[in-house]
Amino acid sequence: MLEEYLARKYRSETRPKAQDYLIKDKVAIVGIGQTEFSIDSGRSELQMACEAIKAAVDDAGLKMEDIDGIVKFTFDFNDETSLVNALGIPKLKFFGECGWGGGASVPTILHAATAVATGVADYVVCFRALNERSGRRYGYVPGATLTTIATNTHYGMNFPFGFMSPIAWVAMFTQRYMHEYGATSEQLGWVSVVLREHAQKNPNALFYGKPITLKDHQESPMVVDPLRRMDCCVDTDGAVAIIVTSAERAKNLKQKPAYILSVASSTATDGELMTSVYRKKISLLPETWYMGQELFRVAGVTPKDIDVIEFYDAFTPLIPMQLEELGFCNVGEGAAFCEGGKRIRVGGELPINTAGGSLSEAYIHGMNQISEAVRQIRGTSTNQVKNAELVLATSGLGVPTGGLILRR
Amino acid sequence: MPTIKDKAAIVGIGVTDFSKDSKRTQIHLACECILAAIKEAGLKVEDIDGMVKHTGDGADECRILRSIGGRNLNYYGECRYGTGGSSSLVLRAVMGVAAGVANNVVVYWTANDSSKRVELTYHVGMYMLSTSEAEQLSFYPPVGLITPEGQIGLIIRRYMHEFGVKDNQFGWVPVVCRENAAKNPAAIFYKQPITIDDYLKSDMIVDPIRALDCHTKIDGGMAMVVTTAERAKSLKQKPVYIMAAAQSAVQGVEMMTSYNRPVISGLPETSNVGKELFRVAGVTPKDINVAQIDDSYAPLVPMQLEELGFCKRGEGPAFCDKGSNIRLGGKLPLNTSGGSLGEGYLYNMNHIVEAVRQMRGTAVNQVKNAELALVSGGAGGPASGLILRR
Amino acid sequence: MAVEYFKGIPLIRPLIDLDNQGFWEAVKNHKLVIQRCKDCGTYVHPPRPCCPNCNSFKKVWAPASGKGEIYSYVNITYEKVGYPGMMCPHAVVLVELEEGTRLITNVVDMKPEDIYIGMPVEVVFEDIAPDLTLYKFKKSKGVKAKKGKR
Amino acid sequence: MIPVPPPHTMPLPVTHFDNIGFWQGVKNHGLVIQKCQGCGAFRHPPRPMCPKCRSLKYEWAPSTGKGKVYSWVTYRQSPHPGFKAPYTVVLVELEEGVRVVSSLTDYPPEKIRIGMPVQVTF
Repeated sequence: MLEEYLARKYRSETRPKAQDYLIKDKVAIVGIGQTEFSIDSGRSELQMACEAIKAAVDDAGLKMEDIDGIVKFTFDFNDETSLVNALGIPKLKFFGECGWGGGASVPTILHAATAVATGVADYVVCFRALNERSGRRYGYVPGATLTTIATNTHYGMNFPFGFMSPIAWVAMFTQRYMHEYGATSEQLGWVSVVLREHAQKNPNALFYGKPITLKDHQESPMVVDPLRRMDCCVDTDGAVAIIVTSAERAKNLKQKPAYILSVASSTATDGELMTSVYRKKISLLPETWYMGQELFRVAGVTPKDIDVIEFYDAFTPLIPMQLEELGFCNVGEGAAFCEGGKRIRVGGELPINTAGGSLSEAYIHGMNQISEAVRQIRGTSTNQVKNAELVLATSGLGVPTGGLILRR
Repeated sequence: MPTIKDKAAIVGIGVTDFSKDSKRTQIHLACECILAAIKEAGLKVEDIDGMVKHTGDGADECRILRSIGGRNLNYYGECRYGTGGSSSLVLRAVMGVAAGVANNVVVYWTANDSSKRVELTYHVGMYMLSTSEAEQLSFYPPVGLITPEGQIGLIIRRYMHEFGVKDNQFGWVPVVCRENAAKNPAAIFYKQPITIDDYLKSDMIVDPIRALDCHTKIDGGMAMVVTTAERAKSLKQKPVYIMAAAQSAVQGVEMMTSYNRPVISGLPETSNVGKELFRVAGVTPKDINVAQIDDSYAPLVPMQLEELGFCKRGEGPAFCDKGSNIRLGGKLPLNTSGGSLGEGYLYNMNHIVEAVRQMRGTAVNQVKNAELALVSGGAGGPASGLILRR
Repeated sequence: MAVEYFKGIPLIRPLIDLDNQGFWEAVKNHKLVIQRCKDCGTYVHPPRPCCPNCNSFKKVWAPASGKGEIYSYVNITYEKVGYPGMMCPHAVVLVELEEGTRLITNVVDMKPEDIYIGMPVEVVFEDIAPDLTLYKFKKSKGVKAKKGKR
Repeated sequence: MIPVPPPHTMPLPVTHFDNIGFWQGVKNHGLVIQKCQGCGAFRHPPRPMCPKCRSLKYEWAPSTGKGKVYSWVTYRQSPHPGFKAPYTVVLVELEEGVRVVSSLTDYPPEKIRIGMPVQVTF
């Protein structure tokens, strides 16, 4: 099945008809909320979630009683029952989760949007709350020790060889990407530099007040060769919540709505959690290509129409690879596209990650990219792109992924 | 107002054998039942563009896709909460096809609960607990409240106290379920009916819960294919339309341990699911011909019948008494395949599949001219349900 | 240079189930096998219940030549991203076998900086504990491996 | 779903940020209940936010320790090596209005009834 992807032949005729896609222009994001981003929140993940959701509800001008749906990351420790009880939500009509780590950020919006578009729920909250940096987990089993058996059979083929962290998994296909297309560490460095530059305008960013140069990137230590420390996002304590409702209801709410032009998700053949090493070709992101084809097909726009992109950027190589898969440049040209930073910074032809992204703002598993996309549409970003009309956001890579196009 | 009413249909079902030891992995069970469901529907593997699963299911959609050789999925999601999850998964599938995001969504559930050949999922790694799991482990096991029988027992005791129910009044539910299972060759208790005396003689595990009040853990897998009502017409099987699907969680909810709300003797989630189902479907409890009710613990069945509006509060045990209302030929035949008490415990998934068979007219214990079937799951926690029609 | 393991820290073990136990049993006997569909002959790794090509559930454990080439590799230089029981730096390589399937593995008798994509390698077995054998790869002196049917 | 903890003679409570105050109270032989500083409502089990007024401020208020049996079960078969069957688990409604799950000590299980007054011991 991968041949179809390698030939870049999308079988649109097998997809549901575009006019049957009920989400386009019918659903909007009306509230965003977040906690501060830090390296030690000093409180529980449940409290972080409550604070962010409360902030989003206030931002939308709603009452907690209005909320009747929750979509969460499977990886999030806060489950719906705890949130209902802690937040005092009277009742939920829709709840569920999206799997695959950071790949879940945009899919939470997709599932919330399908719920709203089909009349299953009215106001749905999507959120991510984590204490990834301080490791202040909510609960642990007393006396439990680290398991020494790989937790499932697939990991069982990787862990015994010390191949057990996301950075190593991403480095494995980055090595191949650099080998096949001649991408260099300096080119990846420019991604890091530009995003850090963007974070200087965002007081909420973890790296606010700490700009870097390409030299800093090149001198930062190798973590997993070929990736350096400054190729990696920064583990963060924080939470972000987003409220989705119908376009109709959105009109009467407090904020200018960010309408959903399209939202899509996709897996691809032979996919695994960042360890899809058994595919015919591993230097590509087929999930992102499939998702992009679907995203632009139902939106009825092309990559040329996009004004700003908020990429999921856990590691620098993921940005050039996404630029290629989504059709912003040709395959193998993504790294050159980013070189020098001129084209991807605010003021350039395609500004990306205007708040600093996961590399420089905070790593809330992609939810902060979505809230920044909403701010760009509202025109309230601290690093505003003038007249931004269409903003694209993506979710975790190398896993089943998602994409979202918002419009004013 | 947008609605999901009649927008989607179940067009294929696939089932593995039910056993005490499958001698297969969960992913194996998943591949088997999913391929069977796809084939039954008259579809091909590459037609599948959506999958929804239970969060705790060790067989994940990516590994299944790698095994069966699918293309890509454009819609995938998860839900947790045991029996309350099963109809939630169908709701998720309905949303996906109704919103035009996917064509054909597979809903599946596998379990190796009996043989304990259970596989961990990606997220259940190093003893990390979700907030509600941590909450439960904080307050209940340290005082000896360890098993779900005990946890739900506190709720059942209160129900008995408030409505004057005696502990031998729940016995007719297991008797009828085993009666149905005795005629179902796929059931774990095939040809093993019980009498009310067997029930009364069965061990009290956790007073007031008897051994025969409890479901039986099994190994097995089940899958179904959900597609649009439009596409369903041209497929191989007679479509079973999903009139309504709903889920609910209400303030104060915990899995089996919702002890801190004003009244604990009821099932407010089931009540809300019922209201939503009947509102969306535009029918009343009187119109339902056959019901598949969550019977993980027998006393929860009369409670659900009350909350769903089949009888008044407190009258559930009387409704089930002697079994005449709830057996085949009665007013509301229940759990016609045997349910969790007779067929086996597959988290209410078998209840949904049985409801589909009833609507197709192919059940082993077929209710004559059944036109509407109701499924209720998740009693004692977040709940969900379905109304299916021919 | 092979991977060195710290004494006192438990080794991390594979999770063996009914789908992959034939593979790990062979490894224990110092043999490398690949799951192969009995009906259509497709090689499949990692092991899974059915064939992605023809959906047959019948399969055999086909002996592998053990030869292949390095398809990609990383060097774990920062100890916190590796397993605490394994000494850093060490390389993790992705080997493409002659049969066309790939394996995540470690290398022996070579420095991380000498590894390159396309390097011909062959399998060796290392009994790192009485009850744990792992497959690893060393530089092969033979001709460059050819790609098989995938 | 819940990962199985390694065997202990007794299952220990899982403590975390939001309930540590409760278990510290118990350790000092005092029963404390989470009380919202915004609206004064009591709540249990402990959670970070008040479901009534959504305030994040709370205190650990001492409970009188008095209440009534709201519901009960008796384990006739032991589910855990740390507990010898038969034993009784009670759901107690405290005077403050919240309910806690506890064990019943020094009382024959056959005489227990709903509504019976009880008092906390440690």
